[in-house]
Amino acid sequence: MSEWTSADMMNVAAARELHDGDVCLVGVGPPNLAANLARRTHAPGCRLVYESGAIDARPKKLPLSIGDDDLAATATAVVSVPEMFNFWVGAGRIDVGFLGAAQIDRYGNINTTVIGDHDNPKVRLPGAGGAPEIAAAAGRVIVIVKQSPRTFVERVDFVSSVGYGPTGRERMARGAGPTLVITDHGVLEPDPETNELTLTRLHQGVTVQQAVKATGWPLKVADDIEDVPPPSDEELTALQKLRNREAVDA
Amino acid sequence: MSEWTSADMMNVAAARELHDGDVCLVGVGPPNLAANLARRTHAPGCRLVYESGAIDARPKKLPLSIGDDDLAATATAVVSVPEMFNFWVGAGRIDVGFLGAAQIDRYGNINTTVIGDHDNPKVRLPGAGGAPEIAAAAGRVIVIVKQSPRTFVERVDFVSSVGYGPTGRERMARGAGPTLVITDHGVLEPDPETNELTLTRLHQGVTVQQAVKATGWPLKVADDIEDVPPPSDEELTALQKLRNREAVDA
Amino acid sequence: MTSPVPLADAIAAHVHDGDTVALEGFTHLIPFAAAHEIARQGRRHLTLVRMTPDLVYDQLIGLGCADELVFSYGGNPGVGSLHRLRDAVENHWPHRLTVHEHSHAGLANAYSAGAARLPFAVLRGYHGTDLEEQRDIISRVTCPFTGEELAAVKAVNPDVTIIHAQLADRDGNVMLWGITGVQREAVLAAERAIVTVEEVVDEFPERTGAVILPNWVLAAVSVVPNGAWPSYAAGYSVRDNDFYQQWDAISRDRERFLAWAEENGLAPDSVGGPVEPKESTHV
Amino acid sequence: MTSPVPLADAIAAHVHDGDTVALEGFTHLIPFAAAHEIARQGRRHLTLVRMTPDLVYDQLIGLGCADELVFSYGGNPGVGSLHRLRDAVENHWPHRLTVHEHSHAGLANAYSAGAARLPFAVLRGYHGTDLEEQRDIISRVTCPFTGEELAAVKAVNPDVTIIHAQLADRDGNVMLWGITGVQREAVLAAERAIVTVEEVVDEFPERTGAVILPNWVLAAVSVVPNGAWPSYAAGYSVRDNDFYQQWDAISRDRERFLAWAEENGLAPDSVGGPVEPKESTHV
Repeated sequence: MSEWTSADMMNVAAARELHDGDVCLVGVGPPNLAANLARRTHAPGCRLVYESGAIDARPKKLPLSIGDDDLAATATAVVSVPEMFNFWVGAGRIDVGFLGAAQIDRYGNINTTVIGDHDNPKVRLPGAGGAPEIAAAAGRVIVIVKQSPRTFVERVDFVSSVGYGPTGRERMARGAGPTLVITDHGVLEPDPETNELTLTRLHQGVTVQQAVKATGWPLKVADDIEDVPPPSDEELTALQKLRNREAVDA
Repeated sequence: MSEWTSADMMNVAAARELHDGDVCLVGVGPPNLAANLARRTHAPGCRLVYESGAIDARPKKLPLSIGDDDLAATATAVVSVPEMFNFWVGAGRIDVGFLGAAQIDRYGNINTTVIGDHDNPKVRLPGAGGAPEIAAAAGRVIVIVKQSPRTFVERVDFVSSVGYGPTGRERMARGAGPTLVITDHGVLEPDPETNELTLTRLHQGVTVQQAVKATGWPLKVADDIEDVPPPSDEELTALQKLRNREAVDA
Repeated sequence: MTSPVPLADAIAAHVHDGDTVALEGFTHLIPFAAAHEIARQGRRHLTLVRMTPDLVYDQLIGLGCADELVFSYGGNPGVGSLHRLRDAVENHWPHRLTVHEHSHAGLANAYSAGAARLPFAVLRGYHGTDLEEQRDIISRVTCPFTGEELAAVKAVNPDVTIIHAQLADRDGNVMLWGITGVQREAVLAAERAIVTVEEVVDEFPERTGAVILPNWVLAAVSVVPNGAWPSYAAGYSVRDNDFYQQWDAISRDRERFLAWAEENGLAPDSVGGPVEPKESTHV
Repeated sequence: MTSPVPLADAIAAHVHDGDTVALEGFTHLIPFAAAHEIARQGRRHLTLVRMTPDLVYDQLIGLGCADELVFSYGGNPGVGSLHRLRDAVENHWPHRLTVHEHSHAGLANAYSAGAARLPFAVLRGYHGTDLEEQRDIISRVTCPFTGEELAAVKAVNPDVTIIHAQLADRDGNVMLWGITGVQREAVLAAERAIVTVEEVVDEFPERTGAVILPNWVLAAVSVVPNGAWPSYAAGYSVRDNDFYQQWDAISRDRERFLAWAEENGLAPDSVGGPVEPKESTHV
């Protein structure tokens, strides 16, 4: 078995959640890596949609931005950004949306806007981008984010994208919401009753205690924690090729 | 001087109202003939837009429908029908809209929907088509319609496209409204004060009395009636070529 | 969806009695062959949606397939009336046809709202017209920023939309070009979509203005060369303007219309052959 | 509008102090050369509108051209922060920058409403987010047919929109293809539009997915080969990903940023030469 990092594990675990036939809205960063990994391994028939307008993109290399020419050149169709958000994202045609977060709370509400006050922020973050409507409309939302008390907070400074709302019961949207939060420690899933994010799986070598310590609220832990299978050689090889930007014929 | 009919005169008079640089929304029937005549004679630089989506169409022959391939093939751009109505017509990018009418009243309100009651009509007409929004949004609207008491009525059975409203004072729209009504008798223009359609020009060989008799309301007549110059040989030749569907290189 | 299916199978599987059905194509690419198959299979109580009913709905209405019609311009372009449509509205033959009518701008926006799965669309239109009396499909909204009052149209979401296109590829993606009308919006507004195509190719050509629909938004693709006759498919056929002219006489008289339908196998129990496009319309 | 004009003339004629200016291009075709000309001419008090401010607005903000920013995602894609944007918001350097922020869906629809000259657009979005607290640009409307509450965004109508495109023809019509983003809507929403192009051709090629803008909706066209560098123009150049990486270090430090601007002649009184794209980005 090759060596791997917690970042590798996070990307691999995210990729495994994509299946053939899934229509996946791919954002910049880890989602991009995870979605392309899925397509190179177990789910060659998953469909990558980029908010830049590329539908069924089949990038030969890992794209460095969501607007790379390779996405347009290999896509079945390229549409305008308004059409992408109105006719594709907003209309509920996306099965899986991957999102990142600068802060996330126990009900899966996400902040990517500011740390501190909106008008006089301590840290100005990039902002909402495509996330609010992906969070609302995708069939299921998978959040990929490293776990730390600074990120997993009692209360987000700003709600950029809604999960299950302030008390877990205010979600009024088309999709099922953040059904999985994949971290470098393991996987959190909303409690079926309360929607509170609950630790349900752990990566190899991580303890429940470590996950609890990496969380800024008293983390709920499932009775039966599953072990996440470590990355396979095939997964690690594909991941490495993607990171090296080696071309693959789709 | 060649011989000509009142229909020729109507088309020629309409064509003369188009100028180089005008963006003209062209509908089926006489407007199609008039706009293409203008482009073949004094206004080669007028821009023909068809509601089918063709922008700057340069048809070599007179198109038989507003969706002829020649329109798409010769256009600068072809857009979808929703885009045509939202971004081009509705946004006020049309300088001149030509409309027809089955009934028209003294304030330029137009019926193309039904004769009789809407739900149990005596005659079911084609309906509104693109006209309501052209009537509202075009910089100026030119109505081309043969004059008769059956068509020029006291009150239209149904308002398909609004002119100046029921009493001439209810227009709430972007464009200037029906600034000219061109008939086989002459030309009517709205009174600057009341917006009542007023006979201002007569075609050669037509009398005021004939125009009054062809109107279903007591027709207002301008103090100084102008004579419409008869069709020139150039105009008649171009008109004949268009009707014969002879190709012309633009 | 990947492999083309026979048109009869596509219609049988996806078009049901009582459905709301949109056949779109603005003068160009009108899916006549699919409409004829709907008639042949004897569908009843349809709500037909189409901006320009044209001959294609004149035929379906005359054959008694439709109870309701949603439209914006019901004429035979450049020729005159749609006599079967008129006979249904004016004389209730073969039965009463309930009409819901829009302007082009209104119906185009209603499809767009449907494609976005929004319940309504906003446009600058209808003001001062009697079309506004149809309160169930045309209303008003107030801009929350400026206070301006604007028209609102209820979204249209057909059970099934059918269009004709030039090409499908081996994966069942579809490409159309030329005047593409409201087809993209009509397909995306529908629960299910059927596309008839001129031919299947390995790779799509470059075509400015083309609309491409990925296979996963389509329920079925059928290969039907000249499936738009007497309308046309740019690059494949020209509009059969003669037939549009002839239709005026065929459709003006009920008996003559029925004889035409019988000859062309368009009634469920008719013995005639299928409608055959004239060869001269090929390019 | 028919003949191309020098970029400096186009900017001088159409971009004024205090204008609301949109430079659009979603990763692809970002009009950097035009932005640099705006900086060189020393425009001040601009309200900058752009979905993804990217390096192009980081530069204009750092140079003090902007008082306000309307945007939806302000990062250096795949790299990290926009340090000049952050410095302006967090530390008011070189002065305070007021931000108005949307989601991508919201700003895309705001442009679309502007292009249609509607005062607002309706979308399914924003619900439950704190973005809704910006009541002057984000509100709600109720569907008059279903009673459902939906988001409304105020239309964006820039005084001037600037884009970069691959081609103009001899008449000054413009063609762009590849990822075309929100450029069509941004141009049609504007009072005036300027387009920089890679080259002028006699006839446009066939390009699936191309957007064509007729000359009569454009105020000026300027020929600026590689005018999108370090962004790219599909078919003409590739994205200079190295420069995007290097920008992180250049922009992180005020002095280093100012030195870079001086070197590249981007301040009105600077002595450096114009920004020179690296040759390696040509294809």
